Amino acid sequence: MQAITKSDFIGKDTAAAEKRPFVFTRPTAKTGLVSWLTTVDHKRVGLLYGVSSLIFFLVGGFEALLIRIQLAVPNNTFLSAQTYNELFTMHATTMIFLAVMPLSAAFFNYIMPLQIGARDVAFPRLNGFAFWVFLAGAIILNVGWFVKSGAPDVGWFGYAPLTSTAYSNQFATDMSTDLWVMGLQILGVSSVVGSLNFIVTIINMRAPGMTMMRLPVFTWMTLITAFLIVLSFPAITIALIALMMDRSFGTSFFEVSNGGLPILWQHLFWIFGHPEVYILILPAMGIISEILPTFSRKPLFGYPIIVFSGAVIGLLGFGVWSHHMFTTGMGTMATAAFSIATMAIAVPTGVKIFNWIGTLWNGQLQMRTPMMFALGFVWMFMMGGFSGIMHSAAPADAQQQDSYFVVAHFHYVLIGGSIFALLAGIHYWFPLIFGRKVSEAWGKFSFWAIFVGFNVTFFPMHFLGLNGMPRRTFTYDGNMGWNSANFIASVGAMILGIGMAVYFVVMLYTYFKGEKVGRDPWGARTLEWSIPNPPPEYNFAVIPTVHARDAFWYEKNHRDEIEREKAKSAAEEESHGGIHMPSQSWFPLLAAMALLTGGLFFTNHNFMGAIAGGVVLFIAVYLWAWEGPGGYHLHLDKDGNPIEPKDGQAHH
Amino acid sequence: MSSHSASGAIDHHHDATTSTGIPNKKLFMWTFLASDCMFFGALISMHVVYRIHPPAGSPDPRSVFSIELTSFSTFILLMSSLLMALAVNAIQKGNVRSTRNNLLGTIFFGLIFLACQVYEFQHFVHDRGLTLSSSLFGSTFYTLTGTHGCHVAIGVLWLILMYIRSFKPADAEQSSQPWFIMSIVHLLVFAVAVILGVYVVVDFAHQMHVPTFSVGSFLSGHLLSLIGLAASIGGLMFLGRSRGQVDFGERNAIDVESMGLYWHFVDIVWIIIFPVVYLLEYI
Amino acid sequence: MSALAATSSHDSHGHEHDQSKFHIFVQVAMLLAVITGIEIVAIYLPLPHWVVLGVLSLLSLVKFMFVIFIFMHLKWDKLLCTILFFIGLVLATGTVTALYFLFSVGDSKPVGPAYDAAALQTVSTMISSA
Amino acid sequence: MRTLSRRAEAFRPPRFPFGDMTLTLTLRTAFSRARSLVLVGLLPLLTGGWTSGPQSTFETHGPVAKTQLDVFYVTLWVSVILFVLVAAVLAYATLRFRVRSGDLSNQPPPEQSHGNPLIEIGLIVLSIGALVIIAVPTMRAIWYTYDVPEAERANAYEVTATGYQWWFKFEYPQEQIEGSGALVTGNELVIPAGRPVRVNLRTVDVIHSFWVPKLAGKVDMMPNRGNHLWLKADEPGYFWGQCAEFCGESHAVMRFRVIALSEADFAAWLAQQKSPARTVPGTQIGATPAAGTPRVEFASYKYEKQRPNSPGWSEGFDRAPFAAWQQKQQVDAGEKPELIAQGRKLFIEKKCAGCHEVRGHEGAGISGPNLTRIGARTTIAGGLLENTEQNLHRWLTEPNNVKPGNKMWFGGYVVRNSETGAWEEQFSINDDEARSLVAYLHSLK
Ligand code: HEA
Ligand code: HEA
Ligand code: HEC
Ligand code: CUA
Ligand SMILES: [Cu+2]
Repeated sequence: MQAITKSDFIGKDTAAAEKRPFVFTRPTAKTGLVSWLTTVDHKRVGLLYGVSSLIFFLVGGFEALLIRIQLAVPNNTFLSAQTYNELFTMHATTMIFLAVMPLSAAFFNYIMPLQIGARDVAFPRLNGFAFWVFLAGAIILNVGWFVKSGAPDVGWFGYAPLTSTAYSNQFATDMSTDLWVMGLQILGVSSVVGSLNFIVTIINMRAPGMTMMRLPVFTWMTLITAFLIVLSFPAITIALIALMMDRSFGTSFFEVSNGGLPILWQHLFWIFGHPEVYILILPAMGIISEILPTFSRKPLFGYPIIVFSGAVIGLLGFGVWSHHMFTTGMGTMATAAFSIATMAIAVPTGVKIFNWIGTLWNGQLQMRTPMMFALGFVWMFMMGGFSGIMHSAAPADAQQQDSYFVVAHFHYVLIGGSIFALLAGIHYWFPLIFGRKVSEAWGKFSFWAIFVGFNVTFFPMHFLGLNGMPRRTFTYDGNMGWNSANFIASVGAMILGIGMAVYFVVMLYTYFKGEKVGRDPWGARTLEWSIPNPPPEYNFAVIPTVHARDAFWYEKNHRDEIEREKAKSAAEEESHGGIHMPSQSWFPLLAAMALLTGGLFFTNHNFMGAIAGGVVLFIAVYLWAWEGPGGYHLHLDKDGNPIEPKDGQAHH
Repeated sequence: MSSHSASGAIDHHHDATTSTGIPNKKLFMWTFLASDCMFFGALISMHVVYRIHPPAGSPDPRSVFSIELTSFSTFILLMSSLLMALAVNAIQKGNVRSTRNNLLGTIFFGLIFLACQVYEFQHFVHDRGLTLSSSLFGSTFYTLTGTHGCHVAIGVLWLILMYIRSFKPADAEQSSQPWFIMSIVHLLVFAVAVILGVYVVVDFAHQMHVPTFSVGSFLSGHLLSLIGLAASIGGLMFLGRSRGQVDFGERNAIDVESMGLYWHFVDIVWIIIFPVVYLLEYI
Repeated sequence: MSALAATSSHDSHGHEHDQSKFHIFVQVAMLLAVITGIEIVAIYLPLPHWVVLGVLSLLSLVKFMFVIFIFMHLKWDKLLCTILFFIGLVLATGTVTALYFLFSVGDSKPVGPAYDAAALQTVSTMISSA
Repeated sequence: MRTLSRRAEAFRPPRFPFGDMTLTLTLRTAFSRARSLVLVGLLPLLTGGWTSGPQSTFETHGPVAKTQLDVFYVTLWVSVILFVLVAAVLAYATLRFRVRSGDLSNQPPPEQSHGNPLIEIGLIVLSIGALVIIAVPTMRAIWYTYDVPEAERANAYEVTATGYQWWFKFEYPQEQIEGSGALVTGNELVIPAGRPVRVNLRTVDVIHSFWVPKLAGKVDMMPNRGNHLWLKADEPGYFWGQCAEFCGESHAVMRFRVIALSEADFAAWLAQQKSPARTVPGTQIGATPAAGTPRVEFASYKYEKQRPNSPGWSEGFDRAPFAAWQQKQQVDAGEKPELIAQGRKLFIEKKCAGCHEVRGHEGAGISGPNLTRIGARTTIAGGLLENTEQNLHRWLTEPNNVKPGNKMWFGGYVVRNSETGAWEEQFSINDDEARSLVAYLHSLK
């Protein structure tokens, strides 16, 4: 009864297209540059996200290594103060907004639709748009390196009034902060648009039988993350708009001499900023919740509780933002309230840890590379979580805030947490995406190098912080008792860098030359493994019907029943006109490019140019709406290859 | 006119192609509106915070506002919401003509609201000396109400596009009419009409306070604009004349409905802004 | 899939209201206009501040609810839409309230050249406007 | 690891944070470094030496820092215990249920169990219990550290600290001076020991943060906000402080010191401070120095120009900073009145007086630190450099190379051309001028 096609257009099939105006002839290339520029395939968008975010990860890591070189010895003169400030600002901004978030988005795009048994996301063109806008924001953030004004240098949370025209960068034109504002603003557009798409997709595009409580945990975490994004980004958007108006139009939201209250910026930023850190960790937890069961050959322990605690973390995450502001003199009541609320988050997080251990218990643990990274995640994230709890005790935090203790805390949760999980995810899904498997020996080597390097780098930082070393300092004196810890941290960073380099080289090698593997190499449990690798454009030849939580595990154990069912669904689908596929489009790219140029003009205070960009944006969106979702139908032969229509024109 | 004659053929409360039965576009819009709540929440907070702590030299809002005008535009926005709801109601029954009329009404009221706001702003700037940078009150007030105004403007634009869309001929591809070009012309004429309309209305409101004001001299002063306005309205009617079957009907109800949700949301934001920003200053 | 199962009973329910919706909409709009009128009048009534404040909040809330449930169809739509929207609404309300309190406590009273003159300033405007 | 062994003499033996066990590092420097790299797993044990230093939060010297440290230990212990427990179970599960053979395809999978509500709830209750243990002392400490306790309020001393990019101004509202308002000093805050001190925190530009780790945790200096903190030094002493909120280019070197004096010393210091700037006998403005003064030889002048920020410390000073401070209060032997007179003249000619106040002398500016007693300070340039002749000389001749972006260079030595936007030199100080300025400034005790 539910074997209906999952197309998002209602009503008639589009008529033949010969007479359409030229601008609406839709690109049909399946290979080559145009196919990538106009793609609406969630898998290709996922790959685009993945590749660009990994490149940015290397850039951010490179910046980190420069930071560590500068700090290796006291009174170092490797970098100037100005460069150092640019580096840590861009390191953080790059890592958070251009590496971890888009890498998570890459998995959302690639894996999530496969996990729910969908052929695409709800709004394919919007999905492409989200990626191109992301790229536009990334470019704007980074052009500072190449122009006179320099890169942004106000720290990743850009506290007012340091960001005002009066105090930022006295040496050049003060454009760098404008770039930061505009870049984040545009990245926000990308994230919100992308997340709305994911929310609709998960709620509405599930295969028949895939109830909410049967969703794979990764998909659940995608959903919660997407909600966090759409609900937290507005706060920073408003803050950035206010800042932008201060800088460009003479308002005084944060202009101290006219009565502006810089603390308001902090509130607005952290109302976004704290949910943001859960935006960074929840996808990671989702990935871990996929990997542990697979390699333990057991279902996730306490699935409903894991899901529920994820939602609770998301919700509580909105009520703790001021724990970043314990030292701003909020007063006793506010401090106490936020302190308690912050501690409360340990409970749902702990529940997840306990359930992961429960998943291992009595299992058959296969120590494959993804599993190593996943176990590393649990250890390291736990350590980061505990230092988080130490921060949450406000009086103790008075000594820790803005010291290297914080730096240690958040690198434990961000690298030991997010990055470990994302690296695990790359290993885990690599065979699905490229049909090749990474060598275990090299994978494990890179794991150990990263694991050791990471701990050597960041464990000493706890001591540095408690020993009074403030963060964001381009230099320190030799008499403070910080020399050895800093030196060790720098050595660790080099080890970490080598580990990362090995990781990426191995991945590249595997992509070209790695061992080929068949379907389902890990003995996995979720639907994405039920299809051939690499997945065909249409994902599922037949939309699966889901009967149990670990849908693919169930399929593997009920083959006959599933075969019968699939045959029936296939016939039904064919009678509905075949597999519906969305058409490619130029307009997402065009709209994003308009945003890019308009944004660049704006940061240059060239408002005519900005308006022109806006007009082009409007035109692009208009034409986008005009050309309509389009779409075409595929018919498969029995090997699953599309049968080309005779005239070679499958498109409308 | 509708290509779908049978009303009720489509169930507007259930979309069989989605897991929940809620159309994707509707779900998208509601989620977006949830996000927009936070957006306006942050904006309103910003205004409220600086109202709790007005810096030295802040103007007394009461000496700036003219509550009559704002009450009037509040009322206008409410009525536009009504028409929007009726437009959705009509299209769900496949009644394209009624939909168009209601859309046009919504556009009309939306424009009056915008004109009022333009007038209000320039009145505040020129007569009350409140500018974006004259005080924090000015900064937060203009940013908050201006952002809301931008939402209204985007809504009006969307309504206009939808209005034009409702004339798309059923056989657009085959027909000799260059519908794509036509729609762009339609849009341009609309733009001229809107600009001229707002200009005339604002100037009228502005000059009313001048003692030497007389309707006759006003009309003669704006003769050119008025002729242009009349011409573009005529052009709109011409472009919008009935030309057989259109590709617009009950199927498009979801598009109109999502747009309606957006429009109503803009209205409820004003329902909050009006008391918080304006009325509270008077108690 | 509870959502799917719920559909058939929903159908007839939805259609019953279609006929009368026109009148509902018009009546609601009238009601909203009247409430707006009351709001405007309320601020001029010689009542204690908190009463007027309460009345204003209540009336705005009523208006708000009428628009989202009637004009925006939440009343007739799936519960999920209401839930989605209320997540955002409740969070936003909570955040605004929290900020309100955070900025109302004594520690948040601004101190500085732009504010220290504030007291004087308000007094003088009070005198000049009197 | 030269510093490690050197510091072992300079400070109390490093204390291991997890108990009373004292772990003095006696290993040879290089050896210890190599070991700590190899024995990664034992890092925590080797890190005993990392908890001690001038800004250590473990070596508290006042009740506020002590309270905060106590709370920290509570969180630390709870965390360590929980971590050990959970990690042990995790490690056990990992080792116990690991399969060594790679191929599992013909082995039956384990039981597909789905969870156990009883265990879950038990663990949740346990976590909440652990959090309560942390929360209770946290709450108490929040109220205690917020402001001077009621009982001690009458005894409290009040100062106002103001942050500038990138230095601190300290005002003593209780010490009014006839005709020139409250007593003002810069970069070195002198307080009475054994008395609670309430510090009002203000800023003139961006956000800074006032942090003296051994006395109290930080509180930010927020524009348009009336923040404050309180601290108390149990004993007289010399404490390091640092700005702890990123405030622009030279945030890293925005440092300061707090000197706590016994009640009597403090009173004497105050009396001394309130008097106008010291005038060395025989130094009237206009007196010219004897011709042919020999160039000052800087024995340890080891800075090259291209090094923007060179070491700002000397071992001798570190060994006994408090004694060094007391030493500084004394008039230098061998003052050269002519040089000093020349310096005083230059101080006006070179526009120094436009930014700096020397109370009783000519300076009246307020955009730079008050220099009335600069000669008696142990540090200059916002606590960055030890106040030696060499360092001061260098600071005056090339402030831009000492402290990037500082407002004495940008806006003083060089100013922005309003048309081209380029920085142009307004004045410069050559070595001879610097020598007389140094002499003059060091005479200001
Ligand atoms: C992935 C990102 C991530 C995550 C998941 C977290 C998780 C947490 N963080 Fe972290 N945090 C950051 C990223 C993150 N943080 C960043 C980037 C900053 C700095 C920003 C900046 O200033 O630049 C920061 C800063 C930061 C601060 C401000 C510090 C300061 O500037 O003074 C605080 C204060 O409370 C804090 C607390 C917490 C807490 C309580 C958690 C909790 O969620 C942790 C919960 C987990 C556990 C506790 C471990 C497992 C639990 C158990 C095994 C159960 C039993 C445990 C107990 C009962 C205690 N974090
Ligand atoms: C997800 C986020 C994330 C990640 C992954 C990292 C990764 C790393 N971070 Fe980052 N960091 C932050 C987020 C992150 N950081 C944030 C938010 C701040 C606060 C900033 C602020 O105060 O505003 C910060 C600040 C910060 C500081 C403090 C700066 C200061 O306060 O003065 C330091 C210092 O050591 C540091 C180090 C590192 C190191 C060594 C890594 C390593 O893990 C990096 C490892 C990766 C590599 C080494 C890449 C490998 C690359 C190569 C091998 C070659 C490169 C080649 C080419 C580019 C061609 N980080
Ligand atoms: C534009 C204003 C300006 C001028 C002119 C100026 N200074 Fe300064 N001076 C400052 C500022 C600002 C600082 C603090 C810099 C910092 O630490 O970041 C400072 C710091 C100092 C210090 C260190 C004070 C301390 O407590 O650390 C000394 C000494 C000093 N100046 C002497 C001089 C002399 C001598 C001259 C003249 C040759 C001079 N200044 C000219 C602004 C000025
Ligand atoms: Cu001042 Cu950092
Ligand atoms: Cu946080």
